[in-house]
Amino acid sequence: MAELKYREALNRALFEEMRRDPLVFVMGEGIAERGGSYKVTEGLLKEFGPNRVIDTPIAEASFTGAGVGAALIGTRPVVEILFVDFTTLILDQIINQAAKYEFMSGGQGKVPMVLRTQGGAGNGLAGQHSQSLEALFYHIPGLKVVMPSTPYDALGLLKAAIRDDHPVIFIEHKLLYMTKGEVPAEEYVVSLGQADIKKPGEDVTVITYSYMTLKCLEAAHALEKEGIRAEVVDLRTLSPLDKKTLLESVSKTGRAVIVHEACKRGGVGADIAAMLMEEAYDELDGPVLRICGKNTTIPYNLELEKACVPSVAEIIAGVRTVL
Amino acid sequence: MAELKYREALNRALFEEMRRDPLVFVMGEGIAERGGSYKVTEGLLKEFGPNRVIDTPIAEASFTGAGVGAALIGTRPVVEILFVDFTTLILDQIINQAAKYEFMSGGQGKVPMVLRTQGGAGNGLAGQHSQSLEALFYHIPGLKVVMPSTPYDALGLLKAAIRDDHPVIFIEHKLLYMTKGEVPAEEYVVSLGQADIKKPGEDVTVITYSYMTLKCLEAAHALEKEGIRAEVVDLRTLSPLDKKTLLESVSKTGRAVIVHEACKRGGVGADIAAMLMEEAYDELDGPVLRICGKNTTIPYNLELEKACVPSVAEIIAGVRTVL
Amino acid sequence: MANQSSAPKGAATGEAAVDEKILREMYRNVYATRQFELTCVTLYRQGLIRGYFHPYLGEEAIAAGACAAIGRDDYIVSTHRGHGHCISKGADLKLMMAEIVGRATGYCKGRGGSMHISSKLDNNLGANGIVGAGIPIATGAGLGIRVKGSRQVVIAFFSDGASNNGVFAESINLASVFQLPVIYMLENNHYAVSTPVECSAGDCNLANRGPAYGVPGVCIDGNDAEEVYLTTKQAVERARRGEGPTLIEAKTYRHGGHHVNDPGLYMDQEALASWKARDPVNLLRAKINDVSVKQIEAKVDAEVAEAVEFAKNSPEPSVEEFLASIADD
Amino acid sequence: MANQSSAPKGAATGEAAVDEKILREMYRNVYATRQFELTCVTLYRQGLIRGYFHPYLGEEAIAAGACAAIGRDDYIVSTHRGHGHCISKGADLKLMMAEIVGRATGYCKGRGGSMHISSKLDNNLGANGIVGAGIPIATGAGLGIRVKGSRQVVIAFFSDGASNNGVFAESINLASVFQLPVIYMLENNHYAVSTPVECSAGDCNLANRGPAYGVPGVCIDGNDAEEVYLTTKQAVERARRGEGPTLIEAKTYRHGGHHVNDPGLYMDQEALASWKARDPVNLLRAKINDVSVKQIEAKVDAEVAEAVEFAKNSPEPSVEEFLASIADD
Ligand SMILES: Cc1ncc(C[n+]2csc(CCOP(=O)(O)OP(=O)(O)O)c2C)c(N)n1
Ligand SMILES: Cc1ncc(C[n+]2csc(CCOP(=O)(O)OP(=O)(O)O)c2C)c(N)n1
Ligand SMILES: [Mg+2]
Ligand SMILES: [Mg+2]
Repeated sequence: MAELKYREALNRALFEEMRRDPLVFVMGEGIAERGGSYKVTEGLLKEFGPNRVIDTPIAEASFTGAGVGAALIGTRPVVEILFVDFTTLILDQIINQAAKYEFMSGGQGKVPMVLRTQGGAGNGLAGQHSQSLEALFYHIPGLKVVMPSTPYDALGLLKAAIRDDHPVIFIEHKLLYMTKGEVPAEEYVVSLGQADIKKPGEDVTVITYSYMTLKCLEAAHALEKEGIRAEVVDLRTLSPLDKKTLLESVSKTGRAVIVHEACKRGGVGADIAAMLMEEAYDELDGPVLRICGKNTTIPYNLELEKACVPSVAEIIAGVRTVL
Repeated sequence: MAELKYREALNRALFEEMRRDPLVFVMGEGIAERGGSYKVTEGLLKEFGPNRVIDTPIAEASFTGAGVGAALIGTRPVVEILFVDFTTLILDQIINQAAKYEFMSGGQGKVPMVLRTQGGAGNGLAGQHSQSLEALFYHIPGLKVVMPSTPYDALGLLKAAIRDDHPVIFIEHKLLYMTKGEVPAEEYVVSLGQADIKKPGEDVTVITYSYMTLKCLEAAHALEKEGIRAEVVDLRTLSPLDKKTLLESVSKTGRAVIVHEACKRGGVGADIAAMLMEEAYDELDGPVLRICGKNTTIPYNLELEKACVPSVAEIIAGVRTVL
Repeated sequence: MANQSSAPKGAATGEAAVDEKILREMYRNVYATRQFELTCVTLYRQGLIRGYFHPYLGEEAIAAGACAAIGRDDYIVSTHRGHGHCISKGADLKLMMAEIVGRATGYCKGRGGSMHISSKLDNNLGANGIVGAGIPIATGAGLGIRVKGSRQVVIAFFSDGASNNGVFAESINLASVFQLPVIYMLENNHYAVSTPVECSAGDCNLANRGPAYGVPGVCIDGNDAEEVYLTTKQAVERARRGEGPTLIEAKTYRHGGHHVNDPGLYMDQEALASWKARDPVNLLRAKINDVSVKQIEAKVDAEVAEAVEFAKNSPEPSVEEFLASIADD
Repeated sequence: MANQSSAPKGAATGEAAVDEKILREMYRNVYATRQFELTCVTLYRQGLIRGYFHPYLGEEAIAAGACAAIGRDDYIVSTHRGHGHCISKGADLKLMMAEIVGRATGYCKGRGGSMHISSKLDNNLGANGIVGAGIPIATGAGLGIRVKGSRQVVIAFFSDGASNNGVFAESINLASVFQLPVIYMLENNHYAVSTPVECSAGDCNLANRGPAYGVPGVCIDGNDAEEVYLTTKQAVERARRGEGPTLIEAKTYRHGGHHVNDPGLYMDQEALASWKARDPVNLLRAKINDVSVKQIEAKVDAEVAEAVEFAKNSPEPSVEEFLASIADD
């Protein structure tokens, strides 16, 4: 076991997969020479050369489309979009092309592409660099959506995503890159579609993912001191959703709180809440509570920004209300 | 009262608003000379001339962005995107620009733009011309989302949308254009944000919008014969959501079914179900049921296509299960 | 400055004459496309084909000429008006027709239809319902070729309307920067639905868009299969030498409306007549001996008839199987 | 073909000398921008400015020259590197600084910050965090002008990186087709973050992209405010005559990294030095008499100092009010 930063774990995953399979290549803005804005692609250029570590012009729609084309002929592109906010520029290529090709071609072709991007608020980057847009991808059949919260998961899930034969939207969080965690020295993969119980508990299920996992754990540990045993389930993969783990947890605890940073209205939490109600109504002792980002554009001012995203205090207070 | 087709009602709304306000103009592909693929803009060129009825090249991102710019300087563009599927090309301009400008400028500027588009399955148009993507807009703060089901609503809501000072996503349905309905001869407006009870009932609330309203009414009338009195609530505006009408209806009936054509996973129905559970848990006698489109790309073959979208029979069966 | 379409000046003029075998192959493809499309019009009228069908009538020489200049192993990316590309790249007319009629035996199992037809075996990466969307996909195939280190090339087919979409400019610039083996085949049929190219392009001589991005742009007669072939061949050789992309603007004209239900009354009737007088099928037929022509036509006629029979006799896809296949979604 | 940046050949050479008043106005703006940016760097280091801050250092002459050629009633659209545009269009430095420091008194009430600064009173439609996104917005302002029937014009500022995004090509084509009164001011500072223009553009003489869309393209020295002014003036007159858009490529060079935290070590140090030797502030200062220079500088220095005080003494926006304002969302 070594301690790695989240961004180092992602970097290791890329190294390992590019060594394993010469058809894997990475492409994005400033990812080669400069190693990426968050250093996730650092060192790749030196080892793999400019044919497989490709700096692009600011032409997101087309280099993402190029990823689709490259995937269709059997290579395995890992395309980086600097901010999830900029994925608004590439949704045709993701929604109408990558997600649908296999289906519309009757299975003749596949799109084994990973779209790596990064989202979330937290550094005063304002409205166009702070969003959490996973719900846009979650709604689209044919896409997998992965949002790891720890270095361990980031490494194992990125490797799984690269090996997956379908388009995977892999969303990192800007506040996670510098967080640290234990990662085994030997190779491993974390299968897509499996939630992880980050803290077991009996009284209430707290369902979350990405950076909010850290806040939920903090809240859960605080609650533990009051004797409230919260189970924190980190989805890790949003789509396909690990219903089984969720339903098992909820049938044990009888109470569920969903926490995410994305806006509440139409967020992924709504779908999970609706699903739990449909499939575990009798198991539940009360309504599922959503603690989510405010329905607003993220403001620049740091205090305002902070007010838009669930805090540990809000999570603690929320959990208390469902007990 | 005259009977108008849905598309004629929309056309009248455009005529009336363009006559009323010389700053209103329309722009899109083939909307001038040709009058639009669904004839909604027919005749406008003749009366208002090419400065206000503008045919564009196939450059959706930019002419939508141009709509934003034109709105910022005080004109009132109505931009047409032929299929909601193609809005994937303009989401930066909608999500990062139109929706956020007023907020990010601290209220200095406004974007009084209407984006008219059209969605839904039903004519064998296959995966890229049959989607229901309202959830993508519903999730974004700063956007209003309108989806009328009748000629009356279409006319009144389009007028309200054009007069609104905020960006409005106005989504028509391809199977509605030829449907007919009563429309008063005198001018009227239907305020945004108000649901409409299309059929009152006591036993169960069926919440729906757009083309599915017709199917729900058909189902409700069939159920009526068995003595089941369903209340059909047509949302008309998805965002802002008319929670009040929904909560009132649900507290009367104690049961709710949500029906939409969009994919179930992450659809707007999830948010409404979650909201009802949060805000009317004690009023409800059981879980809210969602009857939605299948989580799949829409196939070309007509029989397969039909299987993807809720049918009247499915709605009837679904309603029975919650009673 | 008047924005007028100038006459093409082909790069290929004065080139060596084209091999008889190639001429016959191209004729097979223009004729097959013509017959296939006319048949589809009939089937559409009979209600057997649904959705959108955009005939390639009048433009057959472009696909035929371009595909004759590449091998089966090379890739193409097609458009919503894609039957001609599919046929010229070698597709089986039976599987095509079955797809277009929506049957389980079609290339896409009836899930794609005309607008999404593809044939993987021929390295046809497929048609697209989103105008322009195939252009970056083709560019990416070029990039993938570089990653794989193979000697393949890609032809991206698209029309004048698509060239106004941002993905065209982005893609040709990408291909230029990366020197990708992609041939951008701009089928300038003078219309995007009802919008004439003069009203949609600031400079409607679209080959001029190549040099702006460091890419050679050449304008040719798209109704002359031979010229298309020779020009493409040069571009292909250039691409295989690693010298990068070429933009070819092949001028042509639709022989009717935008899709099967559009009478196209807005079209310039004089221009239409003059282009029809230079029908690509006739032009090419005149270059081949009568015996070959008859042989080819007879063979194609039989193939098309067989394709129709095959499609009609093929089963509809099973709704149950379909629902089962998406159940876990 | 080597893809090399050629020397600008200004359209304005040999033009009439620029009025002294204009020179002073421009000098006020280049100097104010310089001082404002240097001050922001300091405030950033002190932690008073957060998020991204992209200094306009080295490029001041472009905004100053371009804005001197239009009136207050005319529009501009800015970029992520937008302080210079904002200042040259007439913004109040106090309200700017308050915004950049995130205070309630700022132009955007502290909600926008550096990357989203706008000043409606000056018809500055604002900066943008999405590279290229302002280009269609500017184009739309041009369209709106046509709808309103006014004689205004619009200047769209953007840089080399943005010109590779599809919205640039789409927009300039739209403006060409509609003959809109828009000046596309391409600030070619040779870099998009760390990517040199030679590596991102198939032809890095970006003015060449105009003619491909029927738009005149002219390449000028962006460090020479006079040349920028004169060229813009011609383009503005053309636009007001209804003759449509112009693309101006103003070559320049960033005086440091991409943003305040980027040391820019990847930059070509030789080129940087030679561009710095032609510092736009110095170049313009040399054209104005010393008395005026001193007056202007003293006034600006006081204004900048006042802006800092104003910002520091301004209240933070109220969290409660903010939450109340979004409560019904
Ligand atoms: C992005 C997008 N916008 C609009 C359409 C609707 N549409 C389908 S075909 C077409 C015209 C395309 O013109 P062109 O590229 O010249 O191709 P052609 O039909 O001439 O082959 C349009 C506007 C679409 N399918 N996709
Ligand atoms: C669409 C988009 N892609 C990427 C970015 C990240 N980014 C911010 S500035 C920048 C470089 C822009 O280069 P250029 O257009 O030349 O402007 P300059 O910084 O030189 O003024 C990039 C890539 C962004 N903000 N928006
Ligand atoms: Mg065309
Ligand atoms: Mg630059």
